[in-house]
Amino acid sequence: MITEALIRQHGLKPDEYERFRKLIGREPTLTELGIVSAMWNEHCSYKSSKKWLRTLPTTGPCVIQGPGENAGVIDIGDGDAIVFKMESHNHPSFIEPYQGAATGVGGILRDVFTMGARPIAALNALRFGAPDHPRTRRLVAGVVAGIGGYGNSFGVPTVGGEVNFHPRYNGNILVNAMAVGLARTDAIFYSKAKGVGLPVVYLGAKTGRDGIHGATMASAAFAGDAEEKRPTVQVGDPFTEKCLLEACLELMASGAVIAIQDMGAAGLTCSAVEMGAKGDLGIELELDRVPCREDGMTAYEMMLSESQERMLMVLRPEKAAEAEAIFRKWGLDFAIVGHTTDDLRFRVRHMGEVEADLPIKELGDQAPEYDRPWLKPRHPAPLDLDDIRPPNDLSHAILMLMGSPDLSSRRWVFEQYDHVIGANTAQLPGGDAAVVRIRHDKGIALSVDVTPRYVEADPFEGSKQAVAECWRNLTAVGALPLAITDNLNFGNPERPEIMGQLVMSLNGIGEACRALAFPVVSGNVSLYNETSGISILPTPTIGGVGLIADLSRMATLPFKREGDAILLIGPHGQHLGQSLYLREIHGREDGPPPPVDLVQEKRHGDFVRRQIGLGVLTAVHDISDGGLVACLCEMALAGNLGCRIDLPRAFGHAELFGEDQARYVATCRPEQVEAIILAAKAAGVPASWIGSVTGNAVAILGLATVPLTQLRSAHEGWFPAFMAGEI
Amino acid sequence: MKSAVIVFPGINRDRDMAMALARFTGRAPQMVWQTETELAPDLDLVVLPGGFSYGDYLRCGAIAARAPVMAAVRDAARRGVKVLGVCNGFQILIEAGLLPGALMRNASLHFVCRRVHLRVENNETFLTRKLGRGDIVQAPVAHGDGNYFAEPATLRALEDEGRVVFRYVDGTNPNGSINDIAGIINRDGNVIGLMPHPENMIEGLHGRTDCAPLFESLVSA
Amino acid sequence: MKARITITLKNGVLDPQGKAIEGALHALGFAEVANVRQGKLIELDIPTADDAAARNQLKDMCEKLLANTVIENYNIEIR
Amino acid sequence: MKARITITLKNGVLDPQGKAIEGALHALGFAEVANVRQGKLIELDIPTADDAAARNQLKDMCEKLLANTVIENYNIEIR
Ligand SMILES: Nc1ncnc2c1ncn2[C@@H]1O[C@H](COP(=O)(O)OP(=O)(O)O)[C@@H](O)[C@H]1O
Ligand SMILES: [Mg+2]
Repeated sequence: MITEALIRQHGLKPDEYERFRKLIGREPTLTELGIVSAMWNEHCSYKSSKKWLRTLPTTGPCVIQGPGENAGVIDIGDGDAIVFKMESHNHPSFIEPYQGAATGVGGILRDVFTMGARPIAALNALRFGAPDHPRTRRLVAGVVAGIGGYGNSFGVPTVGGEVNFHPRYNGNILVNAMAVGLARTDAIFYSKAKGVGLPVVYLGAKTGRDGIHGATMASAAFAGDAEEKRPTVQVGDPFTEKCLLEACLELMASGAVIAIQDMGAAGLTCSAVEMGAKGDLGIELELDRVPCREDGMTAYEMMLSESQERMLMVLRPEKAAEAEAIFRKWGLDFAIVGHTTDDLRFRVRHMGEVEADLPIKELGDQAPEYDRPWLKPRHPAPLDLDDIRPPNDLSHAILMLMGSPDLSSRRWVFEQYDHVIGANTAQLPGGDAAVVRIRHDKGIALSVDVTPRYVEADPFEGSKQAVAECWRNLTAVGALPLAITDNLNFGNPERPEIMGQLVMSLNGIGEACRALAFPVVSGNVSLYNETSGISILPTPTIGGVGLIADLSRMATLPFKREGDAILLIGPHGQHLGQSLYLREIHGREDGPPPPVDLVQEKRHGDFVRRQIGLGVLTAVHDISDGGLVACLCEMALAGNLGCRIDLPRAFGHAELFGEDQARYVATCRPEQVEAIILAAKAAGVPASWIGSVTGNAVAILGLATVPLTQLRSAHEGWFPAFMAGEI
Repeated sequence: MKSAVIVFPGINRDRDMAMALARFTGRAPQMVWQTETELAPDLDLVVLPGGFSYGDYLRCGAIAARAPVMAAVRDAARRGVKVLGVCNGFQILIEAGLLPGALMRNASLHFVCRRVHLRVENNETFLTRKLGRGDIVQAPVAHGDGNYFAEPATLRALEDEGRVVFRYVDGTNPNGSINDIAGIINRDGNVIGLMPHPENMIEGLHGRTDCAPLFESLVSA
Repeated sequence: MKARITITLKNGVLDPQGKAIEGALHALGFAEVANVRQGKLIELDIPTADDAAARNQLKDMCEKLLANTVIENYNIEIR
Repeated sequence: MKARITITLKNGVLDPQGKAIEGALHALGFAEVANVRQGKLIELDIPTADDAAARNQLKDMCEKLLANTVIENYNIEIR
């Protein structure tokens, strides 16, 4: 008997339930209610965001597969394809940081190798609450250990990421994981089922009561013995996932696979429905054949279990035996649990009963879709530069900035990730973008970026900026940016002001992607990141992939040689609104974010990439958080070489710390300066000599001198001290 | 020279090692699955690569050390075939009793991936003959259980008999291992285990090539 | 006094270690072994003669640090 | 029957985990806790009614796999 309470516990709105009841013309069974609640929830159906996701540019010369599959696929030439996607595991990571983050990594790796790609790199974007919030330290420790624990054991290099702290994440941390895989363009696998009467095969780990959503609390009452049936946290098993990867790739090579879909959210339900609906086929499941880890599991539990390391496939019948042998070799379960039908029904049998019999299209690709009301965000008042006094001790301000939570070194984090496995890592964490070799001289560059304080202040400009910064980071290592994945983390879309952030953010992403020829090929939306009325900073994380044709020409950011000239490419800074300097030194988070002129961004970036290609630049770094000064400090620390910066006397803190966009710092041999500045002028790009690489301090003439030793201890010191509880 | 790389489920640096061996020996190594009970009779070198065999569950290397193929590896070692264990491979050799001591949890309790400095303590081994005694090379480590331990008697024997091959120096000991031990060799001089990953520092792409001489030593041996 | 705390995974929580150990035991010929689960054991000295007081302190330690009560149960023995 | 195997580090073998846990407990204000050691707990079912036979089998499992007798002691309980 389906009560209103039960409907509520399943997260269905009364009208949604009505719609469903009409659709099937009767009261659903509990299992059917569970199935529809899984298929029609925000996570699987994208009902609030779909309308706006459609506005994103998703095509381009390099795009093989855009949004709609487990991951996006792009062509990088020579028959090589890059398969990549980013996904969030925010809530589970807040409940149980280690397992939540670990299973997040496991899930996104599966999305990538489900398509026939061997994962070659992983990245992650993490947002935590204020450092002084009582939960933060424990969450950081658990999440970082979980990401490393899974990726290291699975055997993928974790090559990059982001970590930010802000009180607005106190009650909702963000764990966004990105995986990147390498496949052959002629051997990509899809989830669309083909052919009637073919076996549907279950592969991988056994099914337990892991992560069945809160609703089972209620349903357990039906099953009796609540304690035993309590839904449990999903635990990751990277060992099984590694075996699953090898078994899947072996199986795909054998030609047995017609369609394949990993079991992620609402495992068996989502995967089966997606395969059928996409292929315009029905699916019939025999739950008695599902390998279970626990006794007495109900149909409801099996359909909603989120046990990890599982796959569903449609196989060529004649190859079933061969397929089974491969999975046994890897110690994995293999069971034929159903078959495809031509009646477009999703039928589920268990112990002789039909537990569910539903129209598959309406569950899947024809799920409900909303056009939620939204409010255009107000533009922040411009900042009055005159009421910001420059610090009287600039050197001290620089040390404070470089040792601040958001700008300090992330070594404590990335040293817990194996970033060299694979023997192809060409640029370690700490650079503008990670670089991984594909083969010979060909490599790809990877970066994840977003500056949530910008997006909060202006969702449209801030989201343009996220895309632009990702594009800039790829450019700064010499890569040609190709495509992105995105992970949209927002609050409750039923609130018009939040929906407004989402809409404007997607407009901004779309505009930037079009202007920079940087299409979106995959992504994920995480909404309702909100606790007791306080929602997170809007955080549309952008994960970009770029191509480096000749790794011998790759650029890196450390200062290389005493005497090298330092050039500023792009205009001098003047915008302090929402800058890190304003927040860390003046304790103010206000003003508009730096505006993004996409035409200028492209012009300047293309120029820098060309110069890198010519091999005349000895170091390159883009200017972002902390402005020119932070950029110089990072280049100096990385190269263990100081610099002498000679700016016009008139310059003040806006020139030093402004976060104006489309800017880079580059170094070259002194004799090259003239030629480069001329080339820049010809290309319509501002470029100016600002100083030289020299000594063992960052010296800004007449303003500040900071010895590298002091700078290093400030920069390297914060994270370990924080984690040790000394701060 | 003819080499084989032993593969257990969960091993994940097998490809790195195969690439490195192919690069220096000029031929791809045989990849041998853990259920094999025999190795090719004419092998010069058997490598147990790094990774997380059986997920490092129970104890690192414990389950792999009891896999069928290990009887054949023991046999080869007895016949004098050179055996090299890297990281998880080192842990497996210890669990299999082919090398003494134990590898425990890093003192920091954290997995650690960074470059360390190694001093060559013994350059008369099949892995170090192309290096000088006292030479210092850099190499990456990537492990959570590299904290070498041995009871006093064993430790004394290792030190007195010059069977410590590599020692962490310049304060780069990443795991708290006793006497800064990073790698050791057996009495017969044909079985070596070490925690660092030489296969990840042999070409320009890796930033440095410090570990190329280790592979050149293998080949010349 | 000496205390001994055993920490075990809650019922139904996946135990990859136990699974792997069971597999290894089977491979070694202990074919009938079943339901292998791995847990933690923590032994420590706590300088109080008062049983009840000790028990409370230990409970506190488990809740605050030793056990991850989201997925683990703990049990305290004093001797 | 059900068996329970506890595996502990031999005296003199350093125990980084135990040390770290002790440090953390002190930091949490449990200042007097001392000699913290961490071990393993393995529980399993073994289908024999014969106590002695079971014990032998379990001893065998410990020697062959479950314990690393270079650094660990084991103890078998049957119930
Ligand atoms: N923000 C987004 N931008 C572009 N594509 C998206 C976005 N969010 C989701 N998608 C696409 O929608 C499909 C379903 O997303 P998701 O449910 O996260 O995939 P999965 O079920 O494999 O986890 C995927 O192809 C994904 O790439
Ligand atoms: Mg998926």
